[in-house]
Amino acid sequence: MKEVINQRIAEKDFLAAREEVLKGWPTGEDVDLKEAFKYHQAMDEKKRMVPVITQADRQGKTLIQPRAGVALPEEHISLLQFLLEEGEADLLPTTIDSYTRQNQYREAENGIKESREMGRSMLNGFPAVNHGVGICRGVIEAIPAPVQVRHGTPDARLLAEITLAGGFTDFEGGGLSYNLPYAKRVDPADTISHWQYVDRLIGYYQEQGININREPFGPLTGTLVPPSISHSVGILEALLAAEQGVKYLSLGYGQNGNLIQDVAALQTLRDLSKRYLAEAGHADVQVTTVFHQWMGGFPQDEAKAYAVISWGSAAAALGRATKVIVKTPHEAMGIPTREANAAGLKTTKQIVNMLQDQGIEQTKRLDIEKEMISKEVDQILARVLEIGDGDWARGAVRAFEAGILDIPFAPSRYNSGKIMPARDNHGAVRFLNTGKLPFGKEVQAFHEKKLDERAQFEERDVSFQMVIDDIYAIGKGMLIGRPRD
Amino acid sequence: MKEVINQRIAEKDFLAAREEVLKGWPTGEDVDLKEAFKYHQAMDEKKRMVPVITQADRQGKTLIQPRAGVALPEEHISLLQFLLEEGEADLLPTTIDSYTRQNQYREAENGIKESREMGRSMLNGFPAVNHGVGICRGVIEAIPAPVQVRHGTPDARLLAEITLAGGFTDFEGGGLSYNLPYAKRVDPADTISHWQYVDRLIGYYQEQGININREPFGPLTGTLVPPSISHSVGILEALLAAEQGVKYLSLGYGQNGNLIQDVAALQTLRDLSKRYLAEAGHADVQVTTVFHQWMGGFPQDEAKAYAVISWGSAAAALGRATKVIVKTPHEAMGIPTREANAAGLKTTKQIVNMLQDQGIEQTKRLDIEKEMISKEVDQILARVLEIGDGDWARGAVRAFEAGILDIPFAPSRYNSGKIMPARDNHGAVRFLNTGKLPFGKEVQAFHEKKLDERAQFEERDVSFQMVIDDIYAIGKGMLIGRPRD
Amino acid sequence: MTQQATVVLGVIGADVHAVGNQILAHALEEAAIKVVNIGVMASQKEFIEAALETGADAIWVSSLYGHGEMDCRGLRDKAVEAGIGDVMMYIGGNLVIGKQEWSKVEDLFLKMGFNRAYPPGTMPEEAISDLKEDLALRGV
Amino acid sequence: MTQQATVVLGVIGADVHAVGNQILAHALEEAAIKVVNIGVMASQKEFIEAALETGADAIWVSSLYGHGEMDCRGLRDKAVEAGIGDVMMYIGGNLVIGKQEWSKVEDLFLKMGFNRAYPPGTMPEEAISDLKEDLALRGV
Ligand code: B12
Ligand code: B12
Repeated sequence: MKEVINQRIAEKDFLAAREEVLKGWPTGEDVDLKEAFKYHQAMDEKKRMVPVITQADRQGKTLIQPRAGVALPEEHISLLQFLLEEGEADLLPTTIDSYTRQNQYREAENGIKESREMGRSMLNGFPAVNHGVGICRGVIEAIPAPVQVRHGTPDARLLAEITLAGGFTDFEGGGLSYNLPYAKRVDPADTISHWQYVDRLIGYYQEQGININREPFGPLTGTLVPPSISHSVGILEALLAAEQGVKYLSLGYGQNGNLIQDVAALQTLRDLSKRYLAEAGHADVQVTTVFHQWMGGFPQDEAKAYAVISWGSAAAALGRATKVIVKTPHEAMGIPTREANAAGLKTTKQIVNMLQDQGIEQTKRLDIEKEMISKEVDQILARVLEIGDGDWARGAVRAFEAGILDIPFAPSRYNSGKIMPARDNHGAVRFLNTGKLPFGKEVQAFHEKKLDERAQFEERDVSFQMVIDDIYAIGKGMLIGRPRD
Repeated sequence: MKEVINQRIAEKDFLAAREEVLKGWPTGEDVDLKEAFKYHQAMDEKKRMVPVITQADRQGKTLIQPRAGVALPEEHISLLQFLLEEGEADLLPTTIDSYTRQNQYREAENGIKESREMGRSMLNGFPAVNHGVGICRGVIEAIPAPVQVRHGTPDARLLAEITLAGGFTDFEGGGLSYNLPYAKRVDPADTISHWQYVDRLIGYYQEQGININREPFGPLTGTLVPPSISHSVGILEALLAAEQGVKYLSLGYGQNGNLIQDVAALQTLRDLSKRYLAEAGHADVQVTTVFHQWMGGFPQDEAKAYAVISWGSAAAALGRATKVIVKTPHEAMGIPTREANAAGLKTTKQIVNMLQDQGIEQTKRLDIEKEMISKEVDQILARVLEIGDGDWARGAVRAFEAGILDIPFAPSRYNSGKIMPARDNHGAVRFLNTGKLPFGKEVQAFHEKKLDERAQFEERDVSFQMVIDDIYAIGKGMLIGRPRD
Repeated sequence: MTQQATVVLGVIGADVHAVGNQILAHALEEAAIKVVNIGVMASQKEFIEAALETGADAIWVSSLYGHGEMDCRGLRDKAVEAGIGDVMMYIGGNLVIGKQEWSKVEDLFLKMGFNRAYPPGTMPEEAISDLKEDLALRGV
Repeated sequence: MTQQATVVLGVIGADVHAVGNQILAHALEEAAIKVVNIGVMASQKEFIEAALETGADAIWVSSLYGHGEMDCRGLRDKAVEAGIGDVMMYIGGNLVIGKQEWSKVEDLFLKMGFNRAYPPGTMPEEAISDLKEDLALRGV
């Protein structure tokens, strides 16, 4: 594997690579870029992600978006229609199945067949590659709102080709965020390079005046991820995407549950990413924010799940996220029925509507949180750039190798897995173990103090048991995993 | 009708009145105070309201309590058990039916019969008077948690006699809060006097060392009640109760929906009532607080109802209410099934648990809200005392007559009905019309400015249409009733 | 409508829910209908007397608190006895105790002699337009 | 238990849910059981090979992402082929797509050859105590 660097892919290399990529599955043949440009140019603005979220962002509104995808096109369309009408969704997704995410198109094909036979979806998402450009367009044409591709695919080149040509106007993922939490043996150097392709493809559309939105996957493993970790990853992916010509970015963050920390995270995500983009010469890139309702283990009980959904919606609205990704009351059990999915949306809509005119004040505790997040991100990213000899891509790869960047609970072998998060006495997520993160003394001391506070309150030592208790806590009706009495 | 004054009922007058009261329905005969004292003295502390809420208040915890009551004792007990076990309620209620509330014991008797015949509760609550002391004790003995009487009864003397002798340890209501929103033609002078009796009865228990908690009904009509109105009523009832020897008070407030206003209301309710009680020589009275989840029209959709329930729970927890009274996803439809009731509780429990360690900062906006509420209450209560020639009871009666105290949407002929509330541009409830409330210029100007701000934003005039829109708003998925586009 | 219609409006029984009543009164007036609002806690007798006195075209009964079933029995008979047996009678609110299937609840109240029944959450405009239609059929 | 039991632990198929796997590993170790954790994205072959190599008493399969039904078919046969047909096999997680009646799901997986199946939300302690029981019966 040749080393990746953060540099725009040369046109001829890109075109050569495209030829290979499109051979990945027979449906690749149908991708005709010129025709796709025309298709996009003729699309209604209301179906395009960029104008819709840009307007929301200007108005300070928080839009709502579900996750949803089933194997068969007719059913997928009817599902999305239902979520739009009954669920009052503002934006729609097409969640891709796990086989497609692993480029296992043959298994996906089986899944389609079995689904037809069994009369229910045997895939956990929509196999867009197998369906191809035409069927994707069928989805887009049936839905009078913007539709985004959501997945978790380390190598999403073919998926991007097909779905963009298919009329989708937003694409989730990134070379880090769709690798480390979603793969076991895939080299980040490879995924960065594959995602440079995806970003270049979007840059290519962009050069035709076709605005496609790009969204790095903020929540990573969804489980007690400290904001500075996901921010660092998000900002790195933003920088890499911008370099390939992407102009519209939505950066994401997964709720942790402490309101002040969550609002601080949303505000710093916006500010920091804009600063880093500007410093890298991309001041013209638009940044919006995405808030994910709690991404870790959910309560089994539906009434309790509604509470978790509501509290996530409240944090999203008070933190002025541009959009919020919605969970459902079935979260702990399985892929939701359409009714459960619509229910999660309606709960979210009600909260977002009730809170949109309230706002939150810039308080001292909020300032402190923001300052700490910013310091941590700056310390991490400074080391990333340094170790990358001034190159963000090279730096990212080496940083994971060295544990300078490290994602809690990530399954990837390329992740150090040395850091350990735990909640402090107010429920904010802190570092119980900072591993090899390049934090200064002040940051270290801050986290230690916060966890000592909790340990004292709980009359037990700071230990891995706290982490386990915290992992279970929300699922068991709490925020902080206090020792059971 | 002789004039009421705020003075402890003389023992012999009280005992004479008791004889009459107990004749109100045959079950009155079974009330034997001495025996009741012994019964209470032998009760488990865990079943008594005062120790349980006192401990919660000290720990800064918010307890949860449902509304619930059905016609037949067996079913009522099994309902409460279910809400305790499945719903995780901390405190339990016994909600009394509407016939009993109107002292229509004959209709209640019919309701009991019909309920037995039809196999479902034909009453909207538990007819405690008809059931009598023995059956009440059956309820108390079956439930291992404190149980409160909740009703809406202008003349609750017999109800209090029977339920207290029946082992209940908390009694809701008051001469104003259970009259103006709950009656049409009942003179507040009468209800104050009837509630002085109830309070004296509780004082009587208190003198035996039996702590009974008393809770004025905070939310009044439940519909856009400005905090200073409900606070003034609550403080007046607290003063009247304390005069009769009540030592434990929980003062209530119904959520309005704007977080800052709601937290400010909870904090001022505690501070102001303590101040007024102390000034009246009752510094030894304990005050805890009760937060009612939104008491006005609810959304029909259950998913949306969960959102309203959650947001109420969040405000209760962040405002450190001692307890929160819980709504259910069936609220807009009818009396909830036990499952729906438990669901509302579980949603509330999850939120309260997740927020209890978070707290809220004392910000500038919060300070302003608190200052305004305090000023308004002080201005109202100063006039009440003045017009009452120094007597709170006389003042209260005359204040309602003169519109110095006025409850929005109240059905009572003794209420002026001149004031009109509406939400400001952030959703806080303001006065669109202050009627005859004795507000100074600063207060008047504050409310005008707030509503002008909204009017400007909505590009329409401040008018009654705003009030109508606001009444419907939460039911229709919003907080503020914006003009429809 | 050729002449101004008159509606007697009230909340029946021991029911004190006043907010909807106030809004209904306002909405009827806005629709140029004369409203005789007898308010909350109105007895069957009060409804009938008010209708008699004002020669009302319709009686609008609200019941929110759950005792509607018991409170409304016999209202139509009382109207017949009073010689206004053909007065239009609508009912709305939370008519029975608990969340029940609407079609059954509607049936129950239609059988009791109401001309129309409305489920929770009905907007006034809907019923007003029904009323105008019903009265137009009668030539009011 | 007389000797230390060994469990092969892994998440089957293209499934990357790693959190539960890490907690299970920890809990088994705490219970003095030897854990061979093959981690996420483990194929049937990897499970069988690991069990063969380590002489494992049991295989604990997790499937969270919904493709469990397709991913697990034939696992018992592979064990039989490999000569370890009687190895204890447990499965847990979110086994099928969507919220389905547990008894049916359990049936499905028991028929597939698993000795025990666990619904979402199972605490490790519960399965560990079952395992100890099952192995004790076998004299392990
Ligand atoms: C965190 C999470 C993620 C993270 C995972 C990060 C990582 N790499 O670990 C991310 C965001 C990456 C993710 C991705 C996806 N996820 Co996911 N995820 C979750 C979530 C919210 C929590 C899982 C978790 O960590 N729980 C905490 C741990 C401690 O519990 P656990 O995993 O359940 O394990 C415990 C028990 O189940 C039991 N147990 C487990 N296995 C076994 C085995 C045995 C033998 C025994 C005895 C016990 C046992 O013991 C464990 C410890 O207590 C669940 C929903 C939920 N539970 O709330 C969805 C969920 C599992 N995910 C789901 C899906 C569909 C996906 C995606 C396909 C699509 C998507 N929505 O993005 C991808 C899949 C990618 C892939 N190829 O696998 C679905 C599965 C649907 C179904 N089965 O019908 C779920 C249920 C959510 C939902 N309702 O839609 N997910
Ligand atoms: C506010 C309220 C109160 C306030 C009322 C203050 C007041 N004096 O007005 C207070 C707190 C005092 C109260 C007390 C009680 N309430 Co209450 N209350 C409510 C609540 C939350 C809102 C009612 C409201 O104002 N809605 C807004 C207005 C605009 O809507 P509306 O009243 O529904 O009226 C509209 C439509 O229904 C329709 N409509 C109504 N009547 C008619 C008639 C016709 C002909 C037509 C065409 C249309 C129509 O048009 C109206 C205008 O749009 C409802 C639940 C809900 N809806 O969310 C419960 C509710 C009505 N209350 C209920 C109950 C049980 C009570 C109590 C018995 C006990 C208690 N829980 O405390 C007492 C009853 C006292 C009594 N004797 O009546 C129950 C009734 C249960 C049932 N039917 O199964 C409800 C449904 C709550 C519940 N789910 O338990 N309540």
